Amino acid sequence: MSKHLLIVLAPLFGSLIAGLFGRFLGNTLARLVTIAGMSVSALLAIQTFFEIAVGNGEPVRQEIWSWIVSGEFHVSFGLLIDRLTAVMLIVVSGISTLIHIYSVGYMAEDPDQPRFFSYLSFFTFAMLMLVTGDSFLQLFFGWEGVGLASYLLIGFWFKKESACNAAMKAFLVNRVGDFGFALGIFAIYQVFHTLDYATVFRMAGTGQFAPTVDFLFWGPVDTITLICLLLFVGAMGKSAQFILHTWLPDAMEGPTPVSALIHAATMVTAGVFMVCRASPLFELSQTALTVVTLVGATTAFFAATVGLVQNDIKRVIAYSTCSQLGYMFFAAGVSGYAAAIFHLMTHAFFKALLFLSAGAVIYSMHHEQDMRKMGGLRKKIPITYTVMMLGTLALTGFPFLAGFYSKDAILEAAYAAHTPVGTFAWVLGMLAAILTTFYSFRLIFMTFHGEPADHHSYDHAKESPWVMLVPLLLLALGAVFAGMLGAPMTHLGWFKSAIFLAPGHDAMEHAHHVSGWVKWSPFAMFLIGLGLAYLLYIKMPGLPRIIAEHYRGTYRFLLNAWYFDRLYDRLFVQMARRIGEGLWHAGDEGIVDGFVNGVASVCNRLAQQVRQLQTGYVYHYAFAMLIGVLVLVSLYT
Amino acid sequence: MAVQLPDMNLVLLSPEIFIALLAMVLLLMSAWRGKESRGLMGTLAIGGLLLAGLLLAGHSGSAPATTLGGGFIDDSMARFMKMLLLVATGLPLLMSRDYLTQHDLDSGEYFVLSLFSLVGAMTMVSAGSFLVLYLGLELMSLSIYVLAAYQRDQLRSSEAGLKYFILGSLASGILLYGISLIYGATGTVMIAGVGDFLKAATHISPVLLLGAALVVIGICFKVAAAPFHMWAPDVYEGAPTSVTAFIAIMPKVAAFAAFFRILLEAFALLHAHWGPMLQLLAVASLAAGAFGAIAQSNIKRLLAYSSIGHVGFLLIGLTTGNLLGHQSVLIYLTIYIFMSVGAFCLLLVLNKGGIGDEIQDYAGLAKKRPLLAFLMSMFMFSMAGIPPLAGFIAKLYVLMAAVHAGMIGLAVISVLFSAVGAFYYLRIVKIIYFDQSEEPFAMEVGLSHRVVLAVSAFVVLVGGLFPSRLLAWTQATMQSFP
Amino acid sequence: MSRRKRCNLFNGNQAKGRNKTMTLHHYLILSAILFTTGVFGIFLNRRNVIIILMSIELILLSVNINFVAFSHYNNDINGQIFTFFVLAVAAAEAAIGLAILVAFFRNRATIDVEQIDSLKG
Amino acid sequence: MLSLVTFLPLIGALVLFFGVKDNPQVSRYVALVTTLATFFLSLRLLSGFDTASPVFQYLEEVPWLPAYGITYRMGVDGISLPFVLLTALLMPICILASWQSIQKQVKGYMVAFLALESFVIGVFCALDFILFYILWEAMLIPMFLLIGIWGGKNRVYAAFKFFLYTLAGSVLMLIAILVMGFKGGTFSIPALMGIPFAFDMQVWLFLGLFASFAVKVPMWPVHTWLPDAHVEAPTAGSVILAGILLKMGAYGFLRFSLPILPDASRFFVPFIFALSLVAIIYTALVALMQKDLKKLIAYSSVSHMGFVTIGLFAFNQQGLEGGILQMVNHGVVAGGLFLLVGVVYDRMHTREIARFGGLAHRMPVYAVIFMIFTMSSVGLPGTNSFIGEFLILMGAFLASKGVAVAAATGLVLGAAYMLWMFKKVLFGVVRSDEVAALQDVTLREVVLFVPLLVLVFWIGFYPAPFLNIMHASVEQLLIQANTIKVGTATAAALF
Repeated sequence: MSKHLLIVLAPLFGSLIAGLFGRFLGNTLARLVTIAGMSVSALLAIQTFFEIAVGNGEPVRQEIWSWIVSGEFHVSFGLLIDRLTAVMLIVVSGISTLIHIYSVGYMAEDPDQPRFFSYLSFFTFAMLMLVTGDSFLQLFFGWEGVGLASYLLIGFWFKKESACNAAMKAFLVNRVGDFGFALGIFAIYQVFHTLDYATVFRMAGTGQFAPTVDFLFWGPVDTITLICLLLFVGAMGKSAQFILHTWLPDAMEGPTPVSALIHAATMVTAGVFMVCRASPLFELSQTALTVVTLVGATTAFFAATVGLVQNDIKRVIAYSTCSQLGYMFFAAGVSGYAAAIFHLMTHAFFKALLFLSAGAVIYSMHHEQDMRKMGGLRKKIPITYTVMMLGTLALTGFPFLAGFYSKDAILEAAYAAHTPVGTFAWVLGMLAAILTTFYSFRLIFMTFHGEPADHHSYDHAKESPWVMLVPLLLLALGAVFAGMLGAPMTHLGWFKSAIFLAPGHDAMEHAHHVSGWVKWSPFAMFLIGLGLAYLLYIKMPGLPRIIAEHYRGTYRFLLNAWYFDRLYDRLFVQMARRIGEGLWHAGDEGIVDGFVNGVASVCNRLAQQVRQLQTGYVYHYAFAMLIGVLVLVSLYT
Repeated sequence: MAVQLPDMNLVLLSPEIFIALLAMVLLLMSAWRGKESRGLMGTLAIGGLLLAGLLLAGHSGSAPATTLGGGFIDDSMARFMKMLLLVATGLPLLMSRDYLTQHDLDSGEYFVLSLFSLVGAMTMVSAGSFLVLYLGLELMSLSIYVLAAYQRDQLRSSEAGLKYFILGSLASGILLYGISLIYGATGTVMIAGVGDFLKAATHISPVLLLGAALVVIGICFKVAAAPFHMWAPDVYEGAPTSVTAFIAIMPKVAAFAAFFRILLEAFALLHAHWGPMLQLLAVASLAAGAFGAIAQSNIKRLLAYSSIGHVGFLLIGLTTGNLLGHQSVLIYLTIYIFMSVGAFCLLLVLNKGGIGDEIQDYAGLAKKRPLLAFLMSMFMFSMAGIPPLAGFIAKLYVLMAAVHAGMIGLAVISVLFSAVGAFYYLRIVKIIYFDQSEEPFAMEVGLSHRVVLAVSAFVVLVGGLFPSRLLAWTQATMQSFP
Repeated sequence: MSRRKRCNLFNGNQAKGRNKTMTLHHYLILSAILFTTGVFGIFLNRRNVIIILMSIELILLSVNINFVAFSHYNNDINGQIFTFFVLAVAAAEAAIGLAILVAFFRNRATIDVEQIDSLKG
Repeated sequence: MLSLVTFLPLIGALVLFFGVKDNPQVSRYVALVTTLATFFLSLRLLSGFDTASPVFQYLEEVPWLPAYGITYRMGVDGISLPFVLLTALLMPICILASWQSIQKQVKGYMVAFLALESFVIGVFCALDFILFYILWEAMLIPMFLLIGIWGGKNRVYAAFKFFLYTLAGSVLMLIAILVMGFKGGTFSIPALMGIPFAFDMQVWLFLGLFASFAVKVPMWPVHTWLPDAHVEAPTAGSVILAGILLKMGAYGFLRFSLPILPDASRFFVPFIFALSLVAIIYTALVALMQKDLKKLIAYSSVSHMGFVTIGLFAFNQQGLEGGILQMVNHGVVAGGLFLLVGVVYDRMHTREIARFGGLAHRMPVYAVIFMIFTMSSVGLPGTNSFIGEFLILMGAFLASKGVAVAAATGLVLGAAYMLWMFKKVLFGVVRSDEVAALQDVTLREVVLFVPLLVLVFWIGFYPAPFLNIMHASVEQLLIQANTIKVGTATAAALF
């Protein structure tokens, strides 16, 4: 088994051992096995990263075995590790390993630990499959695999009704996305007769495809646009973009390490990864890129506004994730794939850090998540406070921390795109940056500053064990230095063949040469946001309530996340149930069975009539005979 | 004017003569020896039937021959039908002995009447002239009327006999009127003569058509084709069960033989007229059989309607006008005999255990007597035409013939009715298998019943799986007819 | 010879000069009337089974008239032979009918047609 | 060889019926040994099967009925072999599943099951149309008894509905078969494939066959017998119904409609697509609202079979192979799900979803197995159903994008009702004492699931062995199905 294959499979082995034999192994062994698997994977991933990304190694291509063969349709399981994958590998394996370790502490009291670690390792396996795949179908395989893991982990505490519902919602909303993704795959096959990345991209690059295809009632549409948009629907689902975002905040029902790993650092970024991976296609369709930009920018802004008013500590971070994913998408949309991946990486570190810190807060508050019941915690849990502050600063773009580099790169790229949508994205991105800083510091202030709201839990709050703090510190290192170290990524051509740029799509190149005010304006936004947050939550803590009451409508609109959940509930859930009920009772039982049973009852009625005709009187019988004679004679003689 | 004696080849007549003599001997025995020879008479009757079968088999394979001036025909069809008739008389007699003893009916006249009706039926089968046909028919019918009313102390039995008699006489009258018109139109009472007349005729008079229609109707009454079926449920229900078994099968064989004689020998050229007429009757019978049976709670009535439905299929086979169709009639009749005999035999077996004719009384049979339940459901599934039982082969051949003749619409109608009909057969199976009851079903199955059940079950099973012998035999029979 | 006659017969164009004598038509019509009467007797009569038996006899007799008439006009003896057989059968039929009726009467103590209704449905 | 596989169970049934006193334990073992022997024999069938050849193999011909060349003609190709194997595999599982849940009239039950197995295998092997019909119908009898005797509360209604529904469909097929036989001059299925029927004749014949196959599949709107039959049948009966009997309808399309009546089949593609789409979406919505566990799975079967029919009528290799594979998959998965329902039904004697909840606490192993089958049912990659559904949708997409789009919504809806059910049954807190008293699956029960689970993942990750069996035959079928036997110019005139 090759080293590269082991990166992917080591977590799977860990998962299987912990999952199948967890009951015999016990908690400790199960933890050890999975962490060992993860460590192997992470170490190998780092080595691979150095080979391919730092060194100048050739991309690894390896076919493992033929998966589906039917006619001329042929798909294999394979490995493709180029620089894009290498970055993802290190993010996925690295963060996952840290989170495994963190979970040892966080989940220490849970009775079902083997299951938890098994799921977590399984997730990592699926995510690695996703990023190492060499065909769209393997991407889909990993895509659905992480979806399953996400479902299982959100619903890990399956006693909680809300957790189960959230898990279901996550799965279903993702299914909607996958619906598009699957159609995209079919379209790719129809156009290119293969799902292999290399072949598809080569053919796309050389124009070996029909320029238009007929699709439903739209008639002929541009082939590549169609494919890209369908794929993007999948990305929207997985990455919780506007319209398909509703599952992500609910997904916070899962244990916090899950939120950190899946719903912040890795899985939700799969959509971004996919768009970047498919850049040779996306680059060919201006329409698709425009859509990506618009959706990304909208999400960045929308999620940030909702994040302003949330009170659940994890929800705030969840909306923040959603918003940051929006950034990544519009970066990709303006052809700033490198910036998107860069931000993906830095975001993975600081967002995982934020979640895990939040987890530490929750842990210290005995599973209390409502920020209104916190306050003043900085004295009780200083280490957590410190790392969380670092994470927040990284997120909000404090100079020279991770987010500063990556977010700036994105905003600069959007500005430098010099297209209407680019500018639109830039404006929204700027606004979202203010909001980001505001809600991030709101979180910090409400949690760690001010007066304790609940003295009982405050008194019992205590710092987390070292097994949790060490991963936090390591991630904090990442949050601080990932930006500086990763900055070269944004240079043109760093990704080599992994990312394709169409001629003229040179936003990234221009981004390095934008004027100074553009470079520093994000920092200005940071200051505005910080100032506002300080004003509202430190200086005048009563003001937010007054504002909320004054603008009750707006407040509720934001608090309910623009009423998307309610709308979907009405529009889809209730509707489907009502239609289902109607079809069942009216359709199946009423019409179809009504017909069937109706035939039966008609037969019965006829039978009764035949019975009544049989009166028992001879003269009636004779009369019937006579009628018969007359009819037959008159008809046939 | 020299008196010319008609030719008389008594060899051809030997089975009929033998049975007639046997019947008379038995009549004398019952008159003189009375009660002490009851068991002997039954044995004699059945043994005689076996002997008659041997006599019949003795000249099987010979070329068709006529005697009595063409009034009596011995051909392959006649021999086949007579075989069936012997079976259709012998098996009911065999299985009814216990029943007769139990109900104190086993006076010798029972056997005498059975044998006389058999002679009548055999005469009908071989009839070369309308006169012989009529005489055979009356001999058969009159004996059966009496048999139906044989349980003299039972109102139902005598009512059944009376109804059967009245309606049967009406039917005979219609038949006879038809014969007289045919005679008037053609100037002959010979069946072959009518055929010759038609071959030569340039113009077909309405009187002849009317006569033909009336004759067909008269025979339709005997097979209980709707709308001339109304007597059947009442008579089946009222007559003693052993007689019902007999009525259900024997006259049908004879009547279909008569159909063959009349329709294929005399009126072959009028197929365009009687074909549609019989098709209409077939559909009516299928409908009456299917719908009539659904609401029944008495198994004998139900079987009556079921037989009406079977007649519908038989009529379809008859109307196809091709060899396959005629062959299918023979196949159907053969299989029908064994299915019916099997079912009625089970009725008799259960009757011995005090189980009445109400279907609901059979509830829980499967638990107590699984083999009996299995046989009953086998016969029911076979009647419903579910493969791999013989009933399916019977229907299959009729349908094949219908399709072959291009009567696809009729075929579709018939299978739909058979699907409706499947419902009531299933209901019996349901009661036997699904319903619960405390009934002990503690009766013993006598040897004769075992034999009859074994034979009919064998035919129903083997006839469904390996029917080739039967098919070949019927094909050979109909190939040389007419 | 007989063939010509038959043709005339059913074409209904008997010589016009002989319409005072009895023709085949008269016999046939008589027979038809008797037959119809018999048939109607069976199901219009709601009282007495004996009347039904008589109706049946009427039907058979009407047939006999037919046979004899045809026999004469066809110049063929078979019809008359047939008649004798029908007569014999009619006698047997009447005997059996009456016997069954007696058995029924013993059980039901009536021969009212409307009372023969224990079997139905 | 083929006859041995086919009739070995029947021989077992006869031995059991006549040779064994009414001893439950002996009956069980006789049945188990017979079905296992059949299974191993069928594996020998597989080992000797030449996957490269599209022709029928293991041919057996014995003259049977003299007229019209009706022959006892048996043979398998790459299309029928998977079903023979599936049947042979599911049967011992069913016998084991009934080991304890059937306590009354055990002997009769086993006899019915063995007879059923013979008839079903026979249906898949028959190469004579009349023989096919006989076995097709014969199968109704044991199934009727299985539902009616060993079924639930409303078993009589369900048994009658099942029987009469199916019978009404199949008698029309009989007429079509006869017409086909006479027009074609033979009842031999391979020979009929070469006979060009006139177009309007093809249309009528297609409709005749359709009446029977559609009921069996079941396609909307003639599917309503299925929920009733499933709900009332004993566990093993449901497994056989879902796992095998439903496949017979789709197999009929494959074996007869497509190759013998290609022009009519192509003509009816939009019609079939429409019905299938309605089935997928309609029944998925109905399944969402079900309160009875078995009913839900029954409706899901209808929905899944909608995919299969779409695949079959996509007229390309992906669709066809996906359809065939999906039939096998559905047999495995629906069979597994019904067995799972049976496990809790044996313990709680209820199938009402609302009475469960929190089973995962009490039965963790059960929960894992349940989850695997649920995930396979929703078509998660890595499980068998994914391969089938993916190929089907791929085929559908190549044939008609609109159909693929509409059918793909079924994936979303399918996930919705399956997950909803999964959540209601396994998740949540333990609310009742009944659930609290539950024991996890026993070793015998685990043994039932192991072969199915192996198949789920085997096909999911490495479907090549399964697809290889069918490649050659499907290619041949495609050639036949795409042959234009007669012009379709008369189509307009017909309607």
